[in-house]
Amino acid sequence: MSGELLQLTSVAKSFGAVRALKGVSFDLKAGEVHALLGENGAGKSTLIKVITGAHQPDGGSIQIDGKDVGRLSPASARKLGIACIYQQPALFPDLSVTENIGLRLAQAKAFSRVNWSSRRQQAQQLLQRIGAEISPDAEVRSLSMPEQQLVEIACALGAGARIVIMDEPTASLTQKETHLLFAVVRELRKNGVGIIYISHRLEEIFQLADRVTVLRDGESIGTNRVDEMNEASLIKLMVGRDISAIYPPAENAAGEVVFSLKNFSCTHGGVRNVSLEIRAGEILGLAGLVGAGRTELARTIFGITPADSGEMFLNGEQIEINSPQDAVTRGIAYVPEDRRRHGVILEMPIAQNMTMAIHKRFFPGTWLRFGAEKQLALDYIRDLSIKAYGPEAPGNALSGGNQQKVSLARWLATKPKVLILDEPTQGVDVGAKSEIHKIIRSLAKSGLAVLMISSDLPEVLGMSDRIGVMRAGTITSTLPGKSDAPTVMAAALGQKGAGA
Amino acid sequence: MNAKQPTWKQNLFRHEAILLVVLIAEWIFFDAIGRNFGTYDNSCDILRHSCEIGLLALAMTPIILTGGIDLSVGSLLGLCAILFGKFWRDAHLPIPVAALCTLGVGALAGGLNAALITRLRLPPLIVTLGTFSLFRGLAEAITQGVDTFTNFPNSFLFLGQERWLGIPAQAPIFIGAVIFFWLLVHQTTYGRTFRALGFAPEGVRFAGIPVERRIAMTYVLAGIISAIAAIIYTARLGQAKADAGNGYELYAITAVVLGGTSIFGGTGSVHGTLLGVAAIAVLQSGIVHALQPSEMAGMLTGALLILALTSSVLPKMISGLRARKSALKLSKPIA
Amino acid sequence: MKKYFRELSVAGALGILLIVLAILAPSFYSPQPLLSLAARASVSLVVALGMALVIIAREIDISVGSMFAVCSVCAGLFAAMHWPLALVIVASILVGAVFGAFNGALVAGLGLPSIVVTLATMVTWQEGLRWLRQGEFVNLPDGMQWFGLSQRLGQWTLVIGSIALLILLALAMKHLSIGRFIYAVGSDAEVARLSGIPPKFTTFLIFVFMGALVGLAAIMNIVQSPQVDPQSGNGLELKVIAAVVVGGVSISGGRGNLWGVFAGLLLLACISPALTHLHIEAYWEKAIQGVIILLAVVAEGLRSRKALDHG
Amino acid sequence: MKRFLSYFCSLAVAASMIGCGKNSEAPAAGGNQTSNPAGKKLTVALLPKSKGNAYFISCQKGAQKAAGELGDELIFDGPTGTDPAKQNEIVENWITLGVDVIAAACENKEGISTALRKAQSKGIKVITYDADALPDARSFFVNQATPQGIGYTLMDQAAQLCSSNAEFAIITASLTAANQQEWQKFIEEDRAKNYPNMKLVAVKPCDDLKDKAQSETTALLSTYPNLKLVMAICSPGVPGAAEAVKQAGKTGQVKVIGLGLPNENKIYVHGGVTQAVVLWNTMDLGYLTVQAADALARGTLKPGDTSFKAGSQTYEIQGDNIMLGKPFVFTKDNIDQFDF
Repeated sequence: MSGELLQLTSVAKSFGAVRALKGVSFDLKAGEVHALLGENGAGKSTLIKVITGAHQPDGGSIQIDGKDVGRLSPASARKLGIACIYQQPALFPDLSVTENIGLRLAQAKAFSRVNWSSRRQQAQQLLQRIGAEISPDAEVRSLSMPEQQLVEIACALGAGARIVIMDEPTASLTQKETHLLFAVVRELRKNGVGIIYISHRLEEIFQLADRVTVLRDGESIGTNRVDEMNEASLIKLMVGRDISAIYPPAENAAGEVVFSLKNFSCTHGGVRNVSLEIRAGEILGLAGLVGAGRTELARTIFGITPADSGEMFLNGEQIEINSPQDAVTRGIAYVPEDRRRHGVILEMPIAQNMTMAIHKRFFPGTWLRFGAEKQLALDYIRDLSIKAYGPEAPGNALSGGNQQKVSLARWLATKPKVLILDEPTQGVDVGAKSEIHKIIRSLAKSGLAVLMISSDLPEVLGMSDRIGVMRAGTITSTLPGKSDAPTVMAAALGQKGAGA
Repeated sequence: MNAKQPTWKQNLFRHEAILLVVLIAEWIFFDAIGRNFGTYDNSCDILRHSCEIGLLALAMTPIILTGGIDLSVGSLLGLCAILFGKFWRDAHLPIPVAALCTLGVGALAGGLNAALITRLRLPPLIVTLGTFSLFRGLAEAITQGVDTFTNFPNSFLFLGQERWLGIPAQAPIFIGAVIFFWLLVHQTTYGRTFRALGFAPEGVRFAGIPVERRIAMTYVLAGIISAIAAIIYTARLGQAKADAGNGYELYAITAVVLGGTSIFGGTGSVHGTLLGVAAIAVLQSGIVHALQPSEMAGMLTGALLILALTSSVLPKMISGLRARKSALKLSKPIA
Repeated sequence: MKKYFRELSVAGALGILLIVLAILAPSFYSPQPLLSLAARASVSLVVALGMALVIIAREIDISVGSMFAVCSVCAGLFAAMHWPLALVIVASILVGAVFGAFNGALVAGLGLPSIVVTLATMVTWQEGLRWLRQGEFVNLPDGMQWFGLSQRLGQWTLVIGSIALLILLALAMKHLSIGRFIYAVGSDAEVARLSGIPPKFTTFLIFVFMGALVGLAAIMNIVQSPQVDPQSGNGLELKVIAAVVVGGVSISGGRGNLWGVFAGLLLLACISPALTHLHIEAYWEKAIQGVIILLAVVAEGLRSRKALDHG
Repeated sequence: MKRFLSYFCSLAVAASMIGCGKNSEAPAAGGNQTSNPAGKKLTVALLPKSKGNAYFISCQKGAQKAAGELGDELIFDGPTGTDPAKQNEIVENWITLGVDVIAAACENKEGISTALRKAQSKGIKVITYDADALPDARSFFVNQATPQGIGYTLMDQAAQLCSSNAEFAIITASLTAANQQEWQKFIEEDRAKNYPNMKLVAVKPCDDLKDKAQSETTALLSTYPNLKLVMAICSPGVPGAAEAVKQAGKTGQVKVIGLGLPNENKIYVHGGVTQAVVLWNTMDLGYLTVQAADALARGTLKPGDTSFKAGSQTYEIQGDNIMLGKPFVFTKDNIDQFDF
């Protein structure tokens, strides 16, 4: 167990105009858990993709066992014993669990024979080892998100990897599954495997990790032994300033109730009788783990998966929403979580993206008004200080933060009464992040009712006037905006009485 | 910053420019070696001959823009042609009424495609492959193959065979369709939605736009246009038979793709399609005037198609590499 | 059961058709004609198998008809030059493979959409062949028909051969990793790349294989008569694509299996003779085919939609 | 920018399609040349029903011969696809191209006639061969055999070959082919008149594909066990049907006759599978057609003539039909004398 298992020196990577990694150095010893910490968009995922060979770095070197490996391809990375559990499971939806595991573990030799029985056994064992009750024959598309996560973990285990990367593996796991996972991780460590562990849950890092490296803004802020650190110091490292400082002050302009739900459910959407109220000028933060049903709730409100029971009120009047069209006409706006797939149409100019939701109103008789559109775009580019070379710029020429602003602009253009934000700052660099926060706050000031979903705990705490915590498809508790992290997290994890 | 020009538009521009050059080159070439090619008469013939396929290609453009495809237009042309004949001869309807009924049939047939594709979320390729057989089959079943409709009144044949104000009588309809589709695709929110659908159907749904209705619209339109094409076709040939429009769907798709519309949807243009149609039509006529066997036309069309595709890929590859390099240099102003 | 719903439903439809025939037109089951029918069907089966792989890998090849014609004529000419039978067979397969490789290179190499590429090659080969051969029949030497065997034996060879190929491929798809690669690439090419499977290589390989199979099918076709009709292969592409789709292979890749394709092909191959035996006029054939295709996909559509609604 | 471009493109296309080119001289050209005295080199355009069809290839051979003797320029081109409108397009192209004579074998009587009339109005002489157009659309029809002649010959052959109450089936090119339908009409007429007890059990299309003809026949044979004869009235159909009969092991029991080329059928005729192939000498047909076309354009062949001398042979003219002679029946004994 001597020396570095993995050694990265000043690795750089850019996407178009965005510089995801600005020369990061990082090392991993055999038999240690090295936590990688950083806000969304700090460059963690990119770093991982570089290590797994999914991305080719633009600069820097990668050494394994002190040997320079040059350009890594996914295949060669696997041969070198690198396995990764991605945030979104990278599995074949059409194939069975056994096959997925098999394909991942077998060497890519085109004409070798597939031994199904052994593959099946192997799959079974691996799944048992992490205590997952999944049939090896199930088609992956039929599995839930956390189940797919577990399959991923099983793959990594089976690969007998010497370097295992876990990108927020517990994000969508239940407590039981999480504990099993920790056991697995510890076992791996015992066997001299090096583990790169990425998580937003500081408590996990203190339970599990030996060392922690903090990334910020594509740069490594420093590596420390975990036992020399505490939450506060870590957070300080992560965000570079004290939390309270970076969020615009929340003055509760408690207007009258604009929007409210009563026993609002969408069974196959996974939303169970939710009740909530949002006042004019108020930001209601929605905390909870991934898979707690927050996005599902938003989509149900917005009419993508229409509700099957419960009531919805807008300005006191009961309304029904069966499609996004209804929502838009009612003045409900939804800035979706998956910016690249739902928020912005990357190939189209940002001007066209901004008017996408107001075709009816903005283009009377469906005739396009290019001049007016350009003007509108220019206004938003100015107001939201979007960094782009013009209304003509296609979405994919913008950085994540600016894409998010475009997506925001699209919905501001609809002059909404209720604004639903789903992970508004996910994958956004720190600069743009605080700008977006300011925008949200000023919108609230202007009398909008804002519902803000976020997995980024500091954000929820910093922005919200009130915090709703969701678990298993319903709002379990509503806390005041000034609550502290442990309380919220406890509520999210469903630990009774913790903190509060 | 050298990312100043959006590349997708760049390619579009490039492609249509290239195609225009090709077209002009064809024209000059055949005018040089072909007998009486560049004459006004011949130009009119080229226009007349490309009307039906031109119409189908126009209708196909929005469909392909949305990332769909319609293999049934040719068969539908056949079905509409013979039904038009039946309405006129057997149901004794006056020509205009018969024509209207035919349009109705076209719309219905298009609606069938649309319903299967949007309601049941079936892949357009398969659905229209099925209706491709179905429509042709119905046409043959109704006429039992033998029945041929002919002896249409001259007033009607005028539409297909005579000149009006010096241009082929069917040209105004075609030009009308061109204008309609150009405005639809390039000047209205519909066209914009079609593109968006081609790029990211989910994204469009999240923008509160009725996706199904828009998609359905393109197929119904295609149905109606096929019906119009069927009527013009009947007028041009002076007969309606179950084999009308055999294989037209492939000509139309070829023209659209040659015109620079991506088969995956999103990018493309009506004027591109128009250029595509023209390039093929000129080629076919030119080959005959150059006294070359007409097989040549087919082979050259195929070759042209492959060239067009590759020419649209290579610049992307290059610009991709360039972007990668430039990113390193110009990151300062961004961060 | 649920997993193979589609395959079974097609097989069921085929079964019903066969039963109807057994009751209304037992003459359908007279052995010799049935064998001839099988021998003819085995040709399209071979092509359909290739097409199935192509479609499972989320591509499509509509140039098979033209390739088929080209291979037939080439093989015919080679045979007419009195090349030994084995050599002719190999040559035909090679010719097919080369044409397939051309498609493959454009699709996998340059990343062009397969439907357009093969549309272009389809037209080009077709017209080229007609231009060169003027549709002239190629007369084959005596040794060629039925591989020089007796007719009965020859036909059995074809049928058994194609079935053997079916079984082999089905096994390969299940038990060779390349087979799983094909499913993987069709299911999600990017994930395939991440798990170290070479998508481009796989795609290329499939097109080459498709071509080779077409070459083989061409041989299997020309040995059934003493002359080669250069028109043969017209419309083959639609025939096999229809069979593959009816057989339950998803046009969006990743799903379906060869047994379903087998059932689908038999179903479509039986329609035309069935119509004859049931004394139904020929002009209904196309319409009935269309309806069958639509029914097949609609069934699938309704089912997947139900699944979808159940979350 | 982009919008400007699109306007530009649309305009350019419109322009290039309307053709800013020179003014039409095509019809004039056609007109002048036809009025020219003999001795001038003429352009004869020969239109087959479809390309890649052995039948018309052999016609072309004959046509070539004639053109060579007359010193005319011969254009031979036709539709390559299944699109019935193609013939019209080619003819219309020839009109602007300025040919002197068009000789057409018509796929669609009414369809093609519109184009041929147009040609005549532009002063281009038109004759038809193989399959006629509407009478007003051409000056002469080179009649290799009237549909009646063909129909009756086939039916009589059939009757000779099997008993007076036999069942027989027909293989056609396609359900939509005009001339095939006409032949069937006369076959049926002859049957009704002279062989009322013979029974036509089925008509199957083979899409002009030998393979399909083969499988259709196979099905027919098992469906109608006491089928006595298969009559294939399209050239790929005959060998196809014959092969099927041979494979069904019914050689001799089930007779095969049809319209086809000697070369494609020799094996079967010798093998005793095919009893008779009815056809005319296609080379002569091509030869006569071009001769007649040339003469018509030079004015040496005028309506009202009762005979026409082509090369060494003289052909009878009935009305506006130049008769090639009776359809020819190829059998074991004579088939080897022909090579086309």
